[in-house]
Parts: sequence; structure tokens; C-alpha cells
Amino acid sequence: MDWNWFHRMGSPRWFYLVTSRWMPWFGAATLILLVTGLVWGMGFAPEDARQGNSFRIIYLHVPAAFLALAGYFLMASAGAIGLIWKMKLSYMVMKCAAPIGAALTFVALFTGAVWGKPTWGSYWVWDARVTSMLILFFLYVGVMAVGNAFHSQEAGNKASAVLALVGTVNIPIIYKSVDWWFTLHQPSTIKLTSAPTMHPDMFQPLLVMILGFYCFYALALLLSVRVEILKRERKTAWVREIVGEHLTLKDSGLR
Amino acid sequence: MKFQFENLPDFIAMDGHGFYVWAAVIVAALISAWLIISPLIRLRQMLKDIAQEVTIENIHKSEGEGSK
Amino acid sequence: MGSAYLIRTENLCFERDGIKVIDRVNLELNSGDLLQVEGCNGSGKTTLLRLLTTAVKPTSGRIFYQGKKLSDCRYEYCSNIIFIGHQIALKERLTPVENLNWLSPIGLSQDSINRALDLVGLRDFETAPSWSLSAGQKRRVALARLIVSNAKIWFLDEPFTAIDTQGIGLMRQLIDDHVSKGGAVVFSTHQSVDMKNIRRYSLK
Amino acid sequence: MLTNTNSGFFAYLRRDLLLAYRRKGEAAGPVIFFIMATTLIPLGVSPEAKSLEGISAGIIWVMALLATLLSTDSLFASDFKDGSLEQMLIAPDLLVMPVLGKVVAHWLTTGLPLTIVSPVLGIMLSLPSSALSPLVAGLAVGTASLSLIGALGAALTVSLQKGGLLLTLIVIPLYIPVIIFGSAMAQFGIDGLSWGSPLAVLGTLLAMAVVLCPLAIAAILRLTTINQ
Repeated sequence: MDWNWFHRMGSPRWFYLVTSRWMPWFGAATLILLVTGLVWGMGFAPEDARQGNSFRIIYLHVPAAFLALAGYFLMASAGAIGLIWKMKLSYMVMKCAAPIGAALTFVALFTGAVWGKPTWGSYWVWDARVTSMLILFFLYVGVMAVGNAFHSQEAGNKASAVLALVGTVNIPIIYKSVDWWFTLHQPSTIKLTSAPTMHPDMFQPLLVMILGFYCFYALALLLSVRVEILKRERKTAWVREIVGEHLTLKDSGLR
Repeated sequence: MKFQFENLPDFIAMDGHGFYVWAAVIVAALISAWLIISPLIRLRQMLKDIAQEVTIENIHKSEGEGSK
Repeated sequence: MGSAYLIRTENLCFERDGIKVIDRVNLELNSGDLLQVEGCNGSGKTTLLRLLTTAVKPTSGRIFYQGKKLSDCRYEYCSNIIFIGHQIALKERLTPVENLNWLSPIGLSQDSINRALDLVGLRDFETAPSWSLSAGQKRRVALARLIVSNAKIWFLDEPFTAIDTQGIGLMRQLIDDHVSKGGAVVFSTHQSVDMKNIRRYSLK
Repeated sequence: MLTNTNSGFFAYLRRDLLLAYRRKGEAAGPVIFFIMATTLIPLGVSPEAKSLEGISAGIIWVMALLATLLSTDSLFASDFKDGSLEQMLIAPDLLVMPVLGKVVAHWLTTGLPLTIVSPVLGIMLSLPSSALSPLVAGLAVGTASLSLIGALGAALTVSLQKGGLLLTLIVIPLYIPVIIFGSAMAQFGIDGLSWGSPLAVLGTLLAMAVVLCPLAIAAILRLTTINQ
């Protein structure tokens, strides 16, 4: 395995320069995907027989829930890479992934609660998936709190990396025990509709939205990691050079 | 695959469920927008700070040469 | 004992938040050596001692014990060192006897503890809880710990602070005996100390 | 190598038990909190047996969890302050053993007394007698994993002055599987079902915690305390 590209990929400068090139295209692709998915889901997909139009919230709830969970695992693996190979960049990715993941978990929670009102008559129902989502939100908040609790940034990174790993081990346990607990108390009521058993016309926009959300997550993460890189590498020459370029562009009124 | 609603008001009302659907859409849109905008704001602020640092250092350097 | 040094470090570095606290330190220590690590406050004296006692992992560089890499012989190395830091790991609610018993890795006979406490002048404080001792007396319990320990290498962080003149005399004598018997002592202090065949390593 | 009983697991177990014995008042803290907090429920909710019956097992479990949480942050704090944590880090044998010794000592001084007291509280909250033995069995196994997971949070926040709130924030999500299966045991007892299966799940949770938590704690202590 040629380790060279792995360590080269780890250098913040290389990461910053490479991402600068795709940023605009990536942003445009994300926007197109999200808009088409939303319009398609809200306007063109047929309504659900039982739930009527409130079912359309699935086009926001399911992608956000997907990303909330995937984001946690991405954050934990970035932390693990940081711990094992002591890569500063992967710590930065972990640090920026936490708030984005927490925000998406909150979106999933809010849309799940709003969806509960027309379906079950109350905003908060202890449905298995909504409860697990709430616990995931607490895990995110825990990781973020530990990250900023230490005076030295390094200790904070290591501590939150270990906590994220501990969380990853616990997520399947928590999800399974919440599911089991849910069947114990309310076996009859329906869970939020699971995606695959849906009518193709309903399912296609969902796929577009999920893809759109993945691109959106990557975009938001790249943007905040780039800021973190500039903040950490402010003393280096290449950052000074970039700042210089940025200033001359601004002075000449181009930017 | 055709537009499910006759006209715009019907589309907004979504026969009764419109409030919930649009509330979810608006909140999701606001939070997502914030996730993109806040790093951009921080980026501009960061560039300004670094630029300021550079200018301060240059001044010190030039004073250093001047007084040598 | 082979030709290798007791302890040898190879450009040892330690970085905390981008600041190089320890930058490429190379030092050797042989048995019978007395090494004083000097430097102003915050120059990394305590961090260097923590690196040498494996309490903290270095960012880069290696430490060798009798020619072998430390990571290969950690058990043997750690059974042979003793570290007395600023805080002397004294449990306030335990008596000096219990503290000594708990702190030493090998089982201690009752009379060796009594002899040590007698030597440091804490004979009649054996059963008193440690919180009732004065700061100087607590440091003397640390001295007693050195007496009863069979460790070959001593790491002492600021051994001469918060201790009265008689205590300092006792400490110097202990260090001299240990060094003459073939042990090695590394201690950090910012005051200047003159003892026979002392070697100094200054940290910027 | 004969496990010399003076370093590692036994030394720290004996030392911590001795420390707890020296300050008996402090060691009784969690039990007193457990009793007082549980007596609040009939005052807050309703004294009639009929309404208490359904929730009593869950209440006892929640209070036991909070009582354990109360005493976890002092697990490493005193060692960090007086420097004995540093001696633990440079001890020759594995850091996992002293950590395990301390956690077992913590369980003996908090988890066990809570389990012993819980039947008394069960009667106070008019817990059906069929739920008594599953409650005690569940608490005995459950509080052990609560101590282990709590120690994990304590290790993370040991070098912080005001780590208490952060400890709660970190640890409570990880406690959730234990409390779900623990209170389910008593519920199964009340419904007359055999409470063996949730006990088995609690056992696996404990087995995982015993294996994984000390490793994580040792890693955390090495990584974050000294260069905080």
C-alpha cells in the first residue's frame, strides 16, 4: 500500500488547494439535487393512501436521519484516524463534523415531531426511531462539549475522539434496546414508514433527496474544515500567500 | 408523473396537512442554509484577521529595519 | 552490564498545541550518574521528567533503556524507576505507614518501614492521618519512600522545595548514597546546587 | 508470574476500600440520596398504592442510576489532585488493572449498598412482591455496568475543574440500555413472565463493559490528563 498518497492527503495545505478547485461545482451540484428532489417530492410524488400529504415530510426526515447517523460514524472514524496516525487534518474534520451532525439530527427530530402531529395526534410520541434520534443528539452534544472543555485543543481533540469511538460502539446497542423497549410498550402502533416498501414514484424523489443531503453534508463539512485549516495554519507562508491573493482580488474590486 | 395539485393555493394547503409539511420544509431549509452560511462568514472574518496580523508584522519588521 | 548507557534519549520531542515544549533532547545517563536538569520556570523540566518516566508519550524521538527500546522493555524499566513529583501522591486519609505500603510496588516488611520513618524523623507520626502532617513532614514521607524503594533510577522533581534545611541535608545524603551505590538520579531544580560529580543539562 | 498482591488490581482495590472506610459518612452519601430522592416520588406523584405500583420499579432504577452518577466524578478526581494518578501511569503493570480495582471498589461502596437497600424502597413504593427478586438481581448486575460506564465519563472529565455537568452529559446516553433492561426485568416479574432474558442481556452488557471500559479508561487517562 503506497502510504505516500495517504500522508500527502493528510497535509492541510494539499487538502485546501484541492478543495478550492471543486468548491463551486460541488456547491452547484448540491443545490440542483436538493431543489429537484424537494420540488419532485412536494409537488409531483403521489400522496400516501393512509397519511395523505403529511407523508411528504419523509423527503426531509429520512435523509436527515440517514446523514445524522452516517455523520456520527464519519466523525468517529476521523477521530480514530487522528488518534492512530496523529493527523491534525482528521482532528479538524472530526471537530467540524460534530456541529453539522448535531444540526442534522435536530432537523430529523423536528421533522419527525411535526410529522407525528397529523399521524398520531401529538407532537412528541416515544416512537423507537424518534427516541433513538434523541439519544443520538445527546451523544453529539456530549462529543462537542468534551471537545471544547479542555484548555489545550489537543487534549480536547483526543478526548472527544475517544468519546466518539465509545459512542460508535454504543449506538447499535442503544438502537436495539430502544427498539426492543418500544415493542414492549406499544407493539401495535406503526413505526415511521420504512423507505423501501414504497411506491416507485414516491421512492425516486427520496433517493434524489438522500443524494442531495449527502452532497450537502460534504459541502458544509468542507467549508468549515477549510476555515479551521486557515485558523490552525495562519502562521504558515502558504496561508499568507492565499490571504495576499484574496486582498489583491478584493482591492481590485473583482471579488 | 404529473403535478398533484390543481393550483398554487391548493398546493400550499395540501388539503389540511400543508402547515406541517411547510413548517418542516422551512425549518430544514433555515438550518441547512445556516450550515452553509456560517462557515462562509467565519472564512471572511478569518481572512480579515490574518490580513491584519500580516500588516502588523510587516510594520514591526519595517520598524525593526528602520531602527537598526 | 553491557556497553550501552542506562538511559539514552534520541532527539526526544514533545509538542503541545503546536508549541515545542521539548525540542530534540539527547541525553545519556549511566549508573552512578547524578544529572541536574536546570532551566527557568516553564522551560519543560517537569515535562522532560514525565517523558522519561513514561507518564507522557513523546511526540517524536526514542528512549533507550540499557540499549533496548523502552517500548520493548517497559515492564522491566518501570519496575526500576521511582518518580517523586510536585505532588507526592500522598493520600490524606491514610497514615504514613499505609501510604508507604500502598506506594511501593514490592511488599514491604513492617520494620523496614519503621526504620525509614525513624530515619526521616517521623517516628511518632506513624498512625496519624497524613492530613495532620505539615507540608515539610509530608515531603519527608516522600524521602522515606526513597529509602524503602529498591528502584535503580530516581526521578525527582524539585526535591529541595518545601523542605527544611535538615531535610535538605538528608535528601543530599540519600542522593549521594544512592549514586555511590551505583544508582542514577535525575532531578530538576531552578536553584543552583553543588554536589560532587554532578552533571548539568540545561533546557532552553 | 504469581500476581503479587501489592500492585495493580488488589492494591488499588484494598486502598480505595480503606479510603472509603476511613470516611464512612461520605461513603454513605449515595445510599442516603437514593432513599431521600425515592421518598420524593410519592409526595410528588401520588401516595395511593394503585398508581405507585406501576411505576415503582422504574423509579427505583432511575434513582439508583442518579445515585451512582452522583459518586462517579470523585473516582479519579482525588487521585488527580494529589498526584497518585501519575504514579498509576508509570506503574510497571498494565494501567487496566488499577483502573479495574478502583471501579470494583467504587461498585462495592455504591452499587452494592444501593442493591441491598432497594427492597426496602420497593415496599415503600408498594412494589408488587413478585417484582422484588428481579429488581434486586437486576440492580446487582446493572449497577456494576453503571459504575464501569460512569468511570469512563469520570476519566474523561478528571482534569477539568467543573467536570460534573459534562460527566452527566456524556454518561447518561450510555446508561440507557442498562436502565431499559433493568426496569424491564421488574416489569416482567410483575407480569409473571420469566425475567431470565432481560437479566441475560444485562449480563452481556456487563461483560462488554468489563472488557471494553477499562481499556478505554486507560487510553483516556494516558491521552488527556497529563498534557491537559
